[in-house]
Amino acid sequence: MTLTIRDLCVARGGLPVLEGLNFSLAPGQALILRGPNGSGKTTLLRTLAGLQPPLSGEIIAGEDQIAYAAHSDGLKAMLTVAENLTFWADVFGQRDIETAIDAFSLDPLRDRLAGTLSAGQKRRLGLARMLITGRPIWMLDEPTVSLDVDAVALFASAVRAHLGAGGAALIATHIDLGLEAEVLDVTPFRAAHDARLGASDEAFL
Amino acid sequence: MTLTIRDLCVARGGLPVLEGLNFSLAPGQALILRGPNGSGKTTLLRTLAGLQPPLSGEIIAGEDQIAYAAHSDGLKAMLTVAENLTFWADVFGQRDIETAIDAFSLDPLRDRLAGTLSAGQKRRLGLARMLITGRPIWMLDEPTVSLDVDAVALFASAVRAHLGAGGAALIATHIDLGLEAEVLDVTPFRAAHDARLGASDEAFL
Amino acid sequence: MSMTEETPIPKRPSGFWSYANPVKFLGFSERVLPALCWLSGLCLVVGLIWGFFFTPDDFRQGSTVKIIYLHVPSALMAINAWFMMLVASLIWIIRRHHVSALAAKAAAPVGVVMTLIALFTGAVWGQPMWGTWWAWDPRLTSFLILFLFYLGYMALWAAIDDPDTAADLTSVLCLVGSVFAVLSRYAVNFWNQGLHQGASLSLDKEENVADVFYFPLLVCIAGFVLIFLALVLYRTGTEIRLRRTRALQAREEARS
Amino acid sequence: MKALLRRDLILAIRAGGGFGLGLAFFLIVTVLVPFGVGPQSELLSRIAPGILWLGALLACLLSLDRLLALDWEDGTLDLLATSPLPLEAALSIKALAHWITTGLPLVLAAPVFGVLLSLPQPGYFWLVISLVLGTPALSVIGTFGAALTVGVKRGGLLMSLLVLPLYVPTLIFGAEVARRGAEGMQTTTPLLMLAGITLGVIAIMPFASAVALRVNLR
Amino acid sequence: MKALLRRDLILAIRAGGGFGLGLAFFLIVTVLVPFGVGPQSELLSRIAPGILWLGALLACLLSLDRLLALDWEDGTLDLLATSPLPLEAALSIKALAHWITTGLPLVLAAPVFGVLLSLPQPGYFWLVISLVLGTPALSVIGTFGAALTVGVKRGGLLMSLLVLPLYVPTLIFGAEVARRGAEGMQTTTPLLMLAGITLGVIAIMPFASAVALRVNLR
Amino acid sequence: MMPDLGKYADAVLSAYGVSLLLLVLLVVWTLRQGRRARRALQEVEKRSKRDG
Ligand code: HEM
Ligand SMILES: Nc1ncnc2c1ncn2[C@@H]1O[C@H](COP(=O)(O)OP(=O)(O)OP(=O)(O)O)[C@@H](O)[C@H]1O
Ligand SMILES: Nc1ncnc2c1ncn2[C@@H]1O[C@H](COP(=O)(O)OP(=O)(O)OP(=O)(O)O)[C@@H](O)[C@H]1O
Ligand SMILES: [Mg+2]
Ligand SMILES: [Mg+2]
Repeated sequence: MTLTIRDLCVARGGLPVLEGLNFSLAPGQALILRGPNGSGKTTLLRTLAGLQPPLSGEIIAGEDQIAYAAHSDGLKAMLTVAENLTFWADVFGQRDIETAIDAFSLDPLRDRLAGTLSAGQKRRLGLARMLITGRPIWMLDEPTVSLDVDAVALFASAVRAHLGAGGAALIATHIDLGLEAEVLDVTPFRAAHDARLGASDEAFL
Repeated sequence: MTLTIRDLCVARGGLPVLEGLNFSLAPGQALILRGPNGSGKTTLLRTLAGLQPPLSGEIIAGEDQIAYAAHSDGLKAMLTVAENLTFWADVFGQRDIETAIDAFSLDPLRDRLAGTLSAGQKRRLGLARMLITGRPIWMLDEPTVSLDVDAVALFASAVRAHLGAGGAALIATHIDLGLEAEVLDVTPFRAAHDARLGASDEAFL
Repeated sequence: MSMTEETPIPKRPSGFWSYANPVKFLGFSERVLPALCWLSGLCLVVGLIWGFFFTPDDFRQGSTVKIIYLHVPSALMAINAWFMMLVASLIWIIRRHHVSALAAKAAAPVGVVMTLIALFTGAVWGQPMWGTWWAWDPRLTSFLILFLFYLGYMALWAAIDDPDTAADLTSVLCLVGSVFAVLSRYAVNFWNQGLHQGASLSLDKEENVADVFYFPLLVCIAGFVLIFLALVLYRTGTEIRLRRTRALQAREEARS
Repeated sequence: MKALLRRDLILAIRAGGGFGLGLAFFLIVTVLVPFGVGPQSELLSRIAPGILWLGALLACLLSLDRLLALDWEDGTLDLLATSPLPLEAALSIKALAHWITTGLPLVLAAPVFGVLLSLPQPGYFWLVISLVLGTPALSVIGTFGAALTVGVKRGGLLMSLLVLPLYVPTLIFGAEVARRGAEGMQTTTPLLMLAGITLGVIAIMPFASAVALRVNLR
Repeated sequence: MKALLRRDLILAIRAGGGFGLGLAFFLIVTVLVPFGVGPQSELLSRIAPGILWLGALLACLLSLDRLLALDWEDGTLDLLATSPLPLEAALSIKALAHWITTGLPLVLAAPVFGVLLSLPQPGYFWLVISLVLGTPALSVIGTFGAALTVGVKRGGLLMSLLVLPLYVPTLIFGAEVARRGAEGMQTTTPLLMLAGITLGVIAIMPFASAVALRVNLR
Repeated sequence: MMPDLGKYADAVLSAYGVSLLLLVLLVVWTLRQGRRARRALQEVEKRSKRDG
């Protein structure tokens, strides 16, 4: 269940943005990704989630282990909070949505259409989806955007519970989450652009 | 140029969310709006910007004084950074986009299509737009979302410069901006829901 | 430990596939292009002048037979250009050689122009022969559909920024489109039996056009084939240069 | 899989009457044709089968636009691609949902619209048969077009351009069945061809769509 | 104002050939009609003026979809509404940009498509005249439809539904001019009516659109 | 010199004229594109050599 990354190089728009990444993520471990704007955190997470191929290097993880939460939450404005969660539960072959609703205190909003939620409430719903996937490795891209202090605390305790149950989490963020976790600053891994270019452009240099 | 609010009540989805608001914003002053998720900050800002009518109360401000920056930035993915700014400059009858580009160090990105920017770079571009409006009162809804530490500092100094030049700013945020400004917590003004209903429903009671 | 030590160094491609290397391709095209240009120009000039000035009128069609020297070669090339794009797309999908994807991209505008010429000369020919500019004859109709496929293919290339994504998607479109083009041909045949001429180049002597028309026609066909090749080679070179410029600029930007 | 189908149907109903709108467009095209070509009923009855098929096709096409676009914009497709559901299956389901919300109502309503265009008597049966057999192909081919253009801004029109030539064989055989039916001629051959196209397309297209979508998600 | 026009045109060109695509749709509708109704040129030439007008109308309609939707989705409309530009002016400009990118190419291409449908000789002149006079009305009315439905999910089809009835008078008079022209009859009356509709609509519609848009922004 | 085209002169001449025009346009457009690409590439290459 451990996620291992060997000598990974990831690219966006045909240009490598991060290279020489080596780390692994064991059960019970959380890793915080830091780095200035545009350093490639989102790109890295998308690559690990399997949404785009790496330029080179290896990603070793079991099948169907990773749950990914992006900037946009994939919520349907015209479905209620409960319906949104039920849908994802079905897709991931799970039954129980109550744990997730409780964890992010969504109960009062249960029957509201997702489109009428405020920014922070939407985000809470998006995070609750992670609990529902039942997958051990979470990849979270700036999860606490627009959350207030209480909601950040809820989130932190949800992550802690997940880690306690043997899960793992990789979180890209700019602010302090109040989690005791290792921090990986991606700045040193920013691709030296003259060394090599994207696989697709390389042929032309 | 002072913005004065008297006994304002704002509503969303036909339900009042904040009521009894009284404050004013003088030139050179910044006011930070705080409040938990869903307390009505976004609703208040949209009302003040004139995008929706207040339920009751008065908003006293000059014509064409307010510039508003919402969660979404109104950027065109298919225009470059410079073209996006030039467009808004033309709309607001301004000429100079260089100040804005410098203030948010967008120069290296100047000719990139906005669609290829990272989350934080997009946000910087969205904020640069405020400088271009040339309007004295800024309304900013969670401006620092996805910004890294350096960018937050850039933003803070841009706001400070704006205040120094006699502008004013109303900022809704959950995190600390490093600005020395008054804070208005909207929690005490949350509407008591049983007391009264939205204007449109009231007629049926 | 670095990547290169672990993975076996790929064998240098040799023979035909070596031209999948952009630089090598550029060198090759630079060498053959002048000859190709002269040859195609020569064939076109000789064929068209021969056809236009030195062939007799047909006893039924009068002087309109002269249109055949433009119509038939361009119609042939319109189809063959699509076929070439299909092959190039397959090569890109299977072996991922960039030159091949770019060659497909470069061929499309040439193909459209050929299709347009065929359609226009056909229409102009149709007016005296059939009394109408356009009839929904199967051959003509399937050409119109081919034209639409070309347009869609080019529009898709133009709509996508990332060159590799564009290459992948247009290749898939080209494959699927080819299948549907064949299907359409059958459907259209079923829908309307037509007015149009049968094959004139078949080896069956009975059906063949007379020799006086036949030889200049062959020269013209050769001319069209050669100019197609020349244009595609040149345009592929242009596409490669554009990609290289893009790559270099991106590197510059990234360094600064 | 069932969950995805259910969700798509609910969304189609809630989000401004998905069921009704394809139909409404069909209705309006049918209604506008007499305004365009004039009211002579003998002329109308000759072009009726063709126009009805064309209207159904355009109604299908117009509703394709948002088949994947909405899910793309709010990130659902990213999340679906990382879910246990194979993308091929997800796309087949989406095509099915599209057919249920668009194709099926069109089939049911077509006879009524036939009356508006004075379709000859024997034509009704064959019109319905041909639409039942043909519209699934339209949805599946449309899904392919949507998958090709999902990331593209202004994808709607580009998609029409890409999809319409692909619709040609289905349209020809479908309209041919309806036309021959209306004129009381043999319909077996075009009917078999139509069925063949639909089956082939249902079997193969989802794979092509999934390939295209994966490229677009990259 | 000029800035908005310029931006809209640039976007139309950059975002996948805005100029070409409305045209392509028109082409394709014209091409599909014979597949539907059969290839007899005598039949085609009778319905040609009506079908050409209908095709132009549908091409306009399809491209309306994104006239405001994109600007709505990314928040540009909110920002424009708080800018010094009056919303009425902004909407007129957007309608103008839409006409330049869609209506104008349609007018220029219509004669070529007339050939495909064997339009009778005298019809070409009147077809072009009627389209020149009529398509601006289509863009302006369409902008109103877009403003009405801008906040609505799946607005595309709903908008078609709302806009098409509004298009009926323009279509009737436009197609009538083209038809009478093709048959060599008098065209003065419908031509005057068409011109009247267009002028009236240009003068009044932007105000209605601005009202609708303001409500939707609320 | 000019062959007698009879009553079809219009048809034949316009077919030749338009086809050749289309071909020439295609060639000219191709050449211009090619030249421009070549020049742009040379510029970038010069710059990248200078910057090392
Ligand atoms: C718009 C009208 C027309 C179009 C689109 C058109 C298209 C074509 C096509 C696609 C071919 C096939 C080339 C090949 O596969 O070898 C062809 C060949 C030919 N066309 Fe046309 N055609 C048109 C009108 C005409 C007319 C009016 C005539 C003469 C009366 C004509 C005479 C021929 C001849 C003689 C051939 C050579 C047949 C062969 O070599 O296969 N075409 N045309
Ligand atoms: N098409 C493209 N061409 C060139 N560069 C691109 C393209 N698309 C993205 N980039 C660049 O890739 C880099 C990585 O972007 P990414 O979104 O991964 O950053 P990030 O670390 O998530 O930043 P943020 O904290 O702002 O979200 C950015 O510098 C971005 O500008
Ligand atoms: N259609 C609706 N019906 C009922 N309540 C609604 C509707 N739309 C919004 N609301 C509620 O109005 C309240 C105010 O929302 P608003 O977006 O202004 O909050 P906010 O302070 O900006 O929150 P955040 O910090 O999360 O952005 C929220 O509680 C929201 O759930
Ligand atoms: Mg990011
Ligand atoms: Mg808010």
